[in-house]
This record gives sequence, C-alpha cells and structure tokens, in this order.
Amino acid sequence: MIHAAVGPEPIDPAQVLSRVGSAEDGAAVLFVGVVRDHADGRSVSGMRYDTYHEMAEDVLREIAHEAAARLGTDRLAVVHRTGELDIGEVSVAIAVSSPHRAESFDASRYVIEEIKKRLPVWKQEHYADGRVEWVPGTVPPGTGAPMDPSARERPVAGRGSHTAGGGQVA
Amino acid sequence: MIHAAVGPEPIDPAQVLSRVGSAEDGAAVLFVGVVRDHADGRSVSGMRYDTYHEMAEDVLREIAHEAAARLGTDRLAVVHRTGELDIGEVSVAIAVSSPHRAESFDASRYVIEEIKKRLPVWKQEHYADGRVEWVPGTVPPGTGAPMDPSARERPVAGRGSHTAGGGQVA
Amino acid sequence: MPISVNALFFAAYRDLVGHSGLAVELREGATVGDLVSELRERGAPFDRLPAEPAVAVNRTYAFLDEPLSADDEVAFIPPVAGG
Amino acid sequence: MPISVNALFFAAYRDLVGHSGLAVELREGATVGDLVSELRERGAPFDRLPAEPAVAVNRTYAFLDEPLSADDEVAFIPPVAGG
Repeated sequence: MIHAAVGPEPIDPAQVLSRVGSAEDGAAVLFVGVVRDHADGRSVSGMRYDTYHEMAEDVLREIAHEAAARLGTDRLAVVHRTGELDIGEVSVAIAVSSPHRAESFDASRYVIEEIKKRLPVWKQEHYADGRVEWVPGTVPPGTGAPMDPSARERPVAGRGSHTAGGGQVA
Repeated sequence: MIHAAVGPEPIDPAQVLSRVGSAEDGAAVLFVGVVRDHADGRSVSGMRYDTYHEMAEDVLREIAHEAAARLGTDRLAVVHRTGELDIGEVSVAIAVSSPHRAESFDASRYVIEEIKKRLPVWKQEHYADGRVEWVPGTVPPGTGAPMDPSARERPVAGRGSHTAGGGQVA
Repeated sequence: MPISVNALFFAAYRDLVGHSGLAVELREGATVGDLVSELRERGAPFDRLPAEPAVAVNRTYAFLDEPLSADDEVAFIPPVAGG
Repeated sequence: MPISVNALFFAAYRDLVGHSGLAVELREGATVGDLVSELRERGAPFDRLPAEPAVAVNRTYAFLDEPLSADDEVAFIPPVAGG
C-alpha cells in the first residue's frame, strides 16, 4: 500500500521501513534525510520546515505514485516532517521494496529527487551565531513564466534548477 | 567506524542502521536483502547460505573499505547472514551515511553489487516441490584462467558475469 | 463583474510581504500574471515580489497565463527546499 | 622435494567431489593449474571439476598460473551468489 504523509510528528525510520516488504520482495531500500550540523561551511544549530500543507500532501502522493510505477510494486512509504527540528532529527524517510534491487534503488532516489524539485516545503536554517536564513531552493517545473507552447507540453526539469527568486532572506 | 561481519545470527536492519550517522551527515541509506518466495517462476520455501567463512569476512571488509572511499566517510556497516533462512528473513543489510545523499546511494549500491560479484557465499534454494538447487552465480574477477598480461593488471568486471562453471546441481 | 481571489504567501515571500494571505479583486478574465501586476503596483511591500514568481492555483502548479476564477486560491511559491 | 597443499571444495564443488577438503602432494614449483590437472587425472569424482575453476590461494583470489608453496590453502570457488 502506498503511503505518503507530511506532518509535525517525529519520524521513526524503522517504522516507515516496516510499511513495505512482502514475500515477493527480495530487496528493500530505506532513505533517511537528517538535519546536519553544517551547511556551506557554516555551523547550523537547527532547522525549521514550513510547508503549504494542503498542497504538499497532494504533491507527495503524486510523487509516490510516479515512483511506484517505476518500482513495479505498491510497497512504498514516504513521510516528510514539518516544524522545528534539532540536529540529527529525521526530516524525511522513504522506504520501498521490490522483487529485485535495481527498482528499489531507482524508486527511492526518484522520490527524494522529486521532493527536492517540487514539494512545497521550505527550510529555514538556524545558525550557531543566532542568524536565520531560508535555504536557497529550486523553482518547481511547470510554473512561473509561460514557456513557448511546444516546451510547455512537457515541462523541462532543467528549468527548475536555479536558486533565484527571493529564496534567501537574512 | 566501518563494520563488516558474516555469520549465522539473525540480522536486525534497524540495528545495522544505528551503526551509522553522525552530526555531519544529512543522508543515510539502508539496503536490505530478503529471501523471497519465488525465483525464475518457481516457488521457493527457503534458502541455505554457505560461505568460505575465513575468506568471506576479509573480502567483505575489503569491499566495505572500497565503498567507504567512495562514500567519503567511515560510516558504513554491512552484515551478511549464513545458514538456513526462511522466506522474509534478512540475508544482508548495508547501512551508510554521508553529508550528501549522492554518495550514500552510490556506496550502498557499490557494496551490494560487489558482494554479488565476489563474496565467497553460495545459496541453495529449497523449492516448494522438495527439490534443492544451488543458485547460478558469478565468477569473481581476478581468478581462473590467466588473462593476457595487459588485461591482468586490472581485472575486468565483465569477465565475471557469466553463470557457467558448475553453478547448478539438481 | 470583478472576481475575488485568495493570494497566499509562504516562507520567504511571507516574510517579504508581511502577510500570509489576502483577498484581491481582479477584473473578470484576469490571469495569474494580472494578479502579480496588481499586487506589485500597490508598491511596498508587494513590489518586493518577483515579477514572474512560481505559483500554484488551487494547489496545482500553474503558469502566469493561467486564467483565474472567483475564489481561486493562488499561492506564491518561493523556490522549494524539501528533504 | 614434493610439497603438500590443502585443497578445499565449497558448495556445488563439494557436492561434485564428495569432499570438503583434502591434502594433495605436488612437485616443487607446481602451480594452481597443476593442482587442478593432478586432481582431474585421478578420474571420478574429481574429473567433474572444471578445467579452469575459480580459486583462492590462502584466501585471496588467484589465477591458475599462481605458483604454490607448502601448506598453501587452495579453495575451489564455484560461481558466487551472495546477497
């Protein structure tokens, strides 16, 4: 069963992993994202995750279904946390399982890459020196200035990879 | 700390995962290999893992160190089980962590691919119809018939991908 | 007949404009781009919004030429940074 | 001076020859390939071993032209299937 959730509850990776697996599956992959103590050479003391909650669960569910199609099974669970997190706390956990390993690695990677491209979540780093900054992000594909009609039929992922647009506020 | 072990004790993936991670790491990947209930369309009831134990731990440690060099950290743990396993039991667990996710995915994949290429372990499938067969395997690189001297300096991985050589016994 | 839409501001954009959301009146047939122009023409703090922001209309990403209807929810989406 | 080495057989090879290991006498300077020939020339069941098996000498993979020394451990390694 595909599971996708966004919320403030602490994430237990083992519990997310326990949502996948079946007698048919020979491989499972668990990805865990954790708040780390540094970014671009600066010491970080914590992180706040804001989200457009109503939309985020829709987008995460959509990503999960796309990944499940690549995975070839419906054994996929993804949970993204919101709110204030300390160093070492889990921000995201993704578990998948499949008969063979290649599909599990591929689907797991797909979910985290797509989360970073288009999940409406923002994080604010709290630095050891007391300053606070929004982490530079990615413009999601399929939004902003209209592209020429031929390009528009298939939004180009590359378009979404710059970090402009007011991502940082001191 | 790099951890590599081969043995008959049941594997707890969460415990293997708990061996990695640090305040510097933003990503962890756990790979779990599980005995599945079918192979090539045949129903499987269990699996026996035999090993050349003295050599297997050396090779696994060597693989772990190679993977850690790619990972860029020493947060890597890999455990391979031996003996009789039931369907759903864990045969191998690999946990890694690193500041960024790409290295964790890469190192995790490297460990399982190298295990399959060169860890001296053999598995015997027990089928639902009572028959037993050694699973066809891979000839490790760097052994067997000598190659021409230029090739010999760097064993070619492709050489090890066939399944001949007495891998199956009815 | 003018229409009223709900503009939402998240994260850095909420900090920029000092609002998490507000209702905006637009002429019938207006697009997302018209909403952006209408807001930026109000001057500070709205002129700090980019001229071509990423947006979602009713929780789906949309281009700036998307036409709006009464009561649409138009979210201004700063570059995202999940994970 | 002949030397004695320890041949080990695992998994399918153990099943083939019916032994997990045995001591074999070889002439000084013999290679792994000479050990394989010596065994296969004994006839059944050793002639069921492949002519060019994978081997490990003292727990390290080796080619068939590797020279052997007294008391070396030479493992016959069927295609491996871990994971």
